[in-house]
Amino acid sequence: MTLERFLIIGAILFSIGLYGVLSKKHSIAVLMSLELMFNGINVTAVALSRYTVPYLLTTHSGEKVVQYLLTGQIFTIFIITVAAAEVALGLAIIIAIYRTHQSVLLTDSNQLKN
Amino acid sequence: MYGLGLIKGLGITMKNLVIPNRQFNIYQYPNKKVTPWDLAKINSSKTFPFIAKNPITTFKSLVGLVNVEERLPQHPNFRGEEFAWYDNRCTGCASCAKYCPLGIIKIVTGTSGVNSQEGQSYDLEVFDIDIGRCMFCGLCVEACPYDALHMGSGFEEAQYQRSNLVIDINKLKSAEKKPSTWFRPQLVKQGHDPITGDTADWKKVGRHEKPSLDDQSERWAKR
Amino acid sequence: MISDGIASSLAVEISFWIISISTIFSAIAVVQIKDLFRASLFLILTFLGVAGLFILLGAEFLAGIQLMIYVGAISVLIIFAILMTREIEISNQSHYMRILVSMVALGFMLLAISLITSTDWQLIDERSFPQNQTDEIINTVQNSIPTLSKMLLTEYVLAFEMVGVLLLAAVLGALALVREKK
Amino acid sequence: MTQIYFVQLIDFYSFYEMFYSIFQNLGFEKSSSWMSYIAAGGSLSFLAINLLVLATAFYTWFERRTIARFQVRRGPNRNGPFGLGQPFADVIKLIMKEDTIPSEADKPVFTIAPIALLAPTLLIITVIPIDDSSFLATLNIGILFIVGITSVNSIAIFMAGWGSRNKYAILGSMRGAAMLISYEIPMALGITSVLLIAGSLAMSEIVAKQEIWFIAVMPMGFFVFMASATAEMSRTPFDQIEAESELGSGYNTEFSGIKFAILFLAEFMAPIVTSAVVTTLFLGGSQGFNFLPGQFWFVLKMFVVIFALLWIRSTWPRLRVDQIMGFAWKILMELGFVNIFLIAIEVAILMDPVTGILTSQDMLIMAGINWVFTIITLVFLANFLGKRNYDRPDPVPSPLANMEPKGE
Amino acid sequence: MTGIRTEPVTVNLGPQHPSTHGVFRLRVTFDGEEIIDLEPVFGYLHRGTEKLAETRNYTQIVTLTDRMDYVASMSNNLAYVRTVEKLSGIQVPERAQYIRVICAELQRIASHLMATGFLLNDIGALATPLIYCFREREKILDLFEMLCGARITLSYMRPGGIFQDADSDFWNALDILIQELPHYLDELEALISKNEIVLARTRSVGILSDADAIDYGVTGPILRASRVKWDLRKANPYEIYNRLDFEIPIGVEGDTYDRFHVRLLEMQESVKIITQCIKQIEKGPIRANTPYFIRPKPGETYQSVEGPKGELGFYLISDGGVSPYRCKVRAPSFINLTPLKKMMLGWKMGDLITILGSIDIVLGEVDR
Amino acid sequence: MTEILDVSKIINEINKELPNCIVKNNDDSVWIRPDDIKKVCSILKNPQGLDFSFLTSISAVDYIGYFEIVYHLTSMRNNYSAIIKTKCYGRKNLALPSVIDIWKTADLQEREIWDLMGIQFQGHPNLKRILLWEGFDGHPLRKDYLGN
Amino acid sequence: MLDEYFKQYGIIAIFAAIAVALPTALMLISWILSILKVRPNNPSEIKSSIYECGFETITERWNQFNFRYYSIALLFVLFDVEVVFLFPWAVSFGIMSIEFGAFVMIEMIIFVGILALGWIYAWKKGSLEWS
Repeated sequence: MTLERFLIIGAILFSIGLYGVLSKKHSIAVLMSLELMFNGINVTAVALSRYTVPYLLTTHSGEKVVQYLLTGQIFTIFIITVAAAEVALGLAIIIAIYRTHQSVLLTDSNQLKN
Repeated sequence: MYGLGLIKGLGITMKNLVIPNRQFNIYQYPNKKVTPWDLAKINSSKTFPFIAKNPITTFKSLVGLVNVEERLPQHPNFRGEEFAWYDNRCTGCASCAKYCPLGIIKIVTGTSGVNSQEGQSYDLEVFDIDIGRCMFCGLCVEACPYDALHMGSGFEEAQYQRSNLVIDINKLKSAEKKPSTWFRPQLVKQGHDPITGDTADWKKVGRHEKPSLDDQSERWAKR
Repeated sequence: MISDGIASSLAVEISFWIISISTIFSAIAVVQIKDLFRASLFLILTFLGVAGLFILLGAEFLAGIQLMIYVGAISVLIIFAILMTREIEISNQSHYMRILVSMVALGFMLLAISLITSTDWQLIDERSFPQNQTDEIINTVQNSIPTLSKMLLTEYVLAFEMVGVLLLAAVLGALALVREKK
Repeated sequence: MTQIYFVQLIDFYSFYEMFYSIFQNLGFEKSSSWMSYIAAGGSLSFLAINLLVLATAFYTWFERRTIARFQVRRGPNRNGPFGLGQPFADVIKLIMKEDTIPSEADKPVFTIAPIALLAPTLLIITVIPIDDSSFLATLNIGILFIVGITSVNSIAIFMAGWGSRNKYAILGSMRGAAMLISYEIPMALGITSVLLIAGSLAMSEIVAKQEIWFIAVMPMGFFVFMASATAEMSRTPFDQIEAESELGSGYNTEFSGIKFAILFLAEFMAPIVTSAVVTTLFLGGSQGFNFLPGQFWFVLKMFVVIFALLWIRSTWPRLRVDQIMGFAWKILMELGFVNIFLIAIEVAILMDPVTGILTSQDMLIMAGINWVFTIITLVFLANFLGKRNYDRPDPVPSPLANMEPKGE
Repeated sequence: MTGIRTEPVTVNLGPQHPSTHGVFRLRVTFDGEEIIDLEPVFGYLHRGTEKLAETRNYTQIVTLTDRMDYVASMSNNLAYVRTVEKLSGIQVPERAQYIRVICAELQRIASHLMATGFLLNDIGALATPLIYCFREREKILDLFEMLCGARITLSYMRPGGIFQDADSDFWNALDILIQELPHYLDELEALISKNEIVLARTRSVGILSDADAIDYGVTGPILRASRVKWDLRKANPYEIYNRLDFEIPIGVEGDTYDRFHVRLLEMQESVKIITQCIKQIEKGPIRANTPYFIRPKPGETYQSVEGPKGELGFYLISDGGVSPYRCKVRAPSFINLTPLKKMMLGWKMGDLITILGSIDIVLGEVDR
Repeated sequence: MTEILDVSKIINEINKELPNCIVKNNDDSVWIRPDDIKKVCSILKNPQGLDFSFLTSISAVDYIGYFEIVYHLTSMRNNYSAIIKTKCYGRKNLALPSVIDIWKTADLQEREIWDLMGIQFQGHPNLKRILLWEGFDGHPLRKDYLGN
Repeated sequence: MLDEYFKQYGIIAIFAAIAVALPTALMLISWILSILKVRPNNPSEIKSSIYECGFETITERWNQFNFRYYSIALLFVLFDVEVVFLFPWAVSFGIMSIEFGAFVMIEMIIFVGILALGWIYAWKKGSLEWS
């Protein structure tokens, strides 16, 4: 039960982010929604590593067990850093597009089609 | 060595914090908080007996609850408001009104009908000075041929309405005469100091005579 | 045990609900509010809520990182970008496929929730641990930072260095993109 | 020990026990545990916040008096003895003042901004150990918590500036946000050098490891941390957020009444909180001589730090915004990194390979090396920068003017 | 690096702004922090001094000149009465000339102290140097009070001399001041002009080259900071300046630092001048025998003195009546504002304030 | 001592290049035809010639019948000064060439003269009212200005 | 086992709640005082206009601002992430260097070196210059 509710929160955050990503016109809003998705995944990862049994748990020594328990956290650290890189680059691209097209709306920037 | 300037600066501010004679001359107008030592000095008794006698006052003054009045120090030359005007000297010649750059002195004279043989044929009916527009340049005082008008020494004449700032003849007559020594060498000679509350009647004020060169060298010209 | 710690305390329970509800509400606000600046403020609130969830999950170091990077850096970056581009108040709009997309998102959410609830999770309890080491493990989990750093610097050292490279690439690219050619 | 009395006064558990017994007597046998927990935590927090606010009120008085004295003035001296009633008079005045909100302002953001600025500043105090035990909470990630919480400040300043829709305010808050984020890095670097020796993020551990105060062990770390902390609370010489001569009043231009009071409170609480952090990290926390309790030493050290800040504030002018940024990114960053790796090498060499303990003797050796390093670096840097920026030739009269007549 | 093209924003600095030194208004256009355009707006303190002067007689105009540069009324008085004396051919007694020079130099010190203090205040030194400067300035104002009963608007000089001799109080206080002042000035210099932050803020900021300075017609410390060695006290000695020995300090490149450093050095020179005057002064009359209503012959004259802000000139035209036909003031603060744009473009907002501070304007004189 | 340059030298210098532009002269000042003022000024500023690099002030005087514009010039290198004058007749639509191209210091001073005396300077890039506000009626330093 | 842990964070949560509640309460008090007519509340058009030295605002609003702020923020993100890795490294540096020797040190030097490249790039390209 305790695990499930964290996972549900993660799923809800992810879906809200998904909705934002798919429906927003403003590209910065899309990026913000993307951050919501990242956060949902982070919550899920930490909760899973916290509550579920690593498959080798019983056969390893204590230190290893702890490491398995913290694997989700490690992954989350990397996700957060990657998210930082993603936001930096994404926003830079948005600004670069804005500079040439004077618009941040995704619906307006369709020169990639051609 | 660069960077020392910053540290030197710190040193200078610290010097100003610590050394007492760097203190700015701040006068806590209109009253100041006093320490027991000052209180003893004011009551002209020795410090320790005073403290022993008045422990409550001492404590109060230690926590800063005792105030004494403090005037701003002024030079007797200070040309302030509240003109000192002597009606027995004034002939109503209106030199002052003529000299005033702003024309704020209003003088109306009429025949007095008395003592016409003795020259007092004029009677001052109106003598208004609109202090609200006055800039205290003192040209009227400089102009007065009979030393009837003097600058005052006060500066606390704030009013709620502009119309109250006009000094009329009755106010001028009834006001306490504390003339400034500005442009009145004879008052300087007497050692008159309006700040300490010296008043001067019209006889005491004397006449403004241009000092001779010897006088100047004695009194003013130090070198 | 670990799970007991959370389950046992009513206060923790209450705070969980407060945190999760406020998180989800602010997440909804992020996608619903018109003013983009306010939306970004709600995004920050979501980040703070997620940090609270991390604390509930015993990952305090992650909560600190969440504060530092998400709240401190990424949101500042987003706000800067919002203020650099125009159309702040009007443009957090959805396009015409909004309803369809919301159906998709809702469907995904329901699917995920049904999957989550239907799965039989094998949860950690006392029996999972080697008997003799229970206390030690618990202690290490409580103070996880040395272990985390050890893992970062040994097992995940390649990832660790690659993150550096990734970040460098991202920032170099971003700087190059934003610069104006003369 | 004399400390016991104080410890009991502010310790969480004594509060807890007190409330526990009260609730037990009242008949809440089952739930008295968590009720007394909340009651104890709440009352202690309330006490702490009010103490902090009171301390800030006192601090504003202290700052005004001290700076006035530096400036050969007198400072507030009318309200109450020594003017001590001044802060209360100010507060009452500000509450009674009209609270105007600009019509164009983003009202919710404008209203929340003061809260968002005050709350993080207050929160920092929770993890600071005033005595051996923490005042409120002992976190494993103590210092990380502080670094994370302070980063909320830049958002709050943004909210204040953006919410008021005033050009000066937005300019001030943009500068402020840029400056705050710039100086967060050197501050973290300064903290990292402490962590290398302390080996823990918990504040009480850091205090416990200071057999020799870290200011003596790593003067460079102290310098870096202090400079960036000064910038973080935006005091001279880094006070770009307000910059009253340039921006009117910076981000709080439009605030009035109680909102201004809260902003003001947050702004003046920052030195107190920062000095507490500095005391914990570098000045040995509550360490001191035994004849007085640790809290006394802690507060004394805080006073010393605050006084130093005031001294600097009353002496030095303000740097320009690009110079401030340059200082953070070009000088403090380098110094911070060099300092970190130097200390890391020292730690690796000096640390006992078996026990992993640094004795105070080791720390003395480190202190020696670091002082020499710090002085040499700073002198070199000052001369290098000075030669480049401040050296200039003697004046040469322009040929375009000649006061002696040339003759016809 | 130009960066992304951003919208310039136009900001009003003043008239209600803490650091525009009065009711002066600047419409500044910023790109980020950088100034890309600016326009000064004048006239919030315009009182029509020149028009008023046409309806006052020659003595009464002295009181109007006080109100122009109200931190340096002595210099204004001196410039005006010199012009009237020249116009009507009055010979001034020597003692009066010495006292006038002493007053003018004291006033120069007072004005420069204020300028320096406010510049530091603009840089952000939290008023500490300002208050140290004011502490010294107060002593000078006390001297003026002894001399003529007023502290700011003095009206001390009259065509033909001064109206009242200085008495012994004044000389004693002046002696003490002259002994103390160099020490305080040294301290001031150590506090501010050696401070690295001040150097970083002011060096090479707002440079005005020597050719530009002359072209833009700036005078006073700003001109001298731009390496132009031009001081009317030496170039066109009036009163008794040719009997005195003093230096004309100049700057290195004409930046903000030079402008306030020249002022600091000039204060030292002024102290020297006063010391020499005290030594040389002799007893004698203080006012030529002039009528109150002066009626100069029809004609015109332009006379100028080196005021604290620059060349302060009066151009008087007489039609033989009791008041001038035309009284034109060459106000240094006003003309020194001409190169504002030249000095400020491309600098940051913080520099704008310091450059404006280093020009040392007084709005009473700018708007007249 | 700043000397007033002998008027004959100025006349010679001007006549070398622009004869017939001098209307009259007296002991210390030279009257120039208003149309030629700009050319004369550039001659006087010439560094090889008289080198009047410094324009001390521009004043305008209302003589009811005509306006007189007075240029006080100083040569900083040679330490002498000169006065150049010009006359503008009429009361309306007065115009003079601006000397802002020659001395930049003319900027604010010419604006002030336009504001208070109502003499337009042709070629001035920013000839607006300076001390009074836009839309002020009249030019108050004129002798016939009566206020409201 | 996590009781102690949650107690600590519980206090912080309570503290945070009170820290938010206190300024809110102050604002509420002020608002109530305005209802009770103890403090004035007479907004007018002039009073609620935006301060711009006594003038109407000239340009409408600050729409975009300078790129330099953004480049600073970009670099900040870079180094903030670095700090995140620096902290755990510093905390366990002593223990780890006993175990692994210079390896720990070198790792971090490489990491910092990689990020320093970005810093140097920004410096060389003038992103730190602001002019």
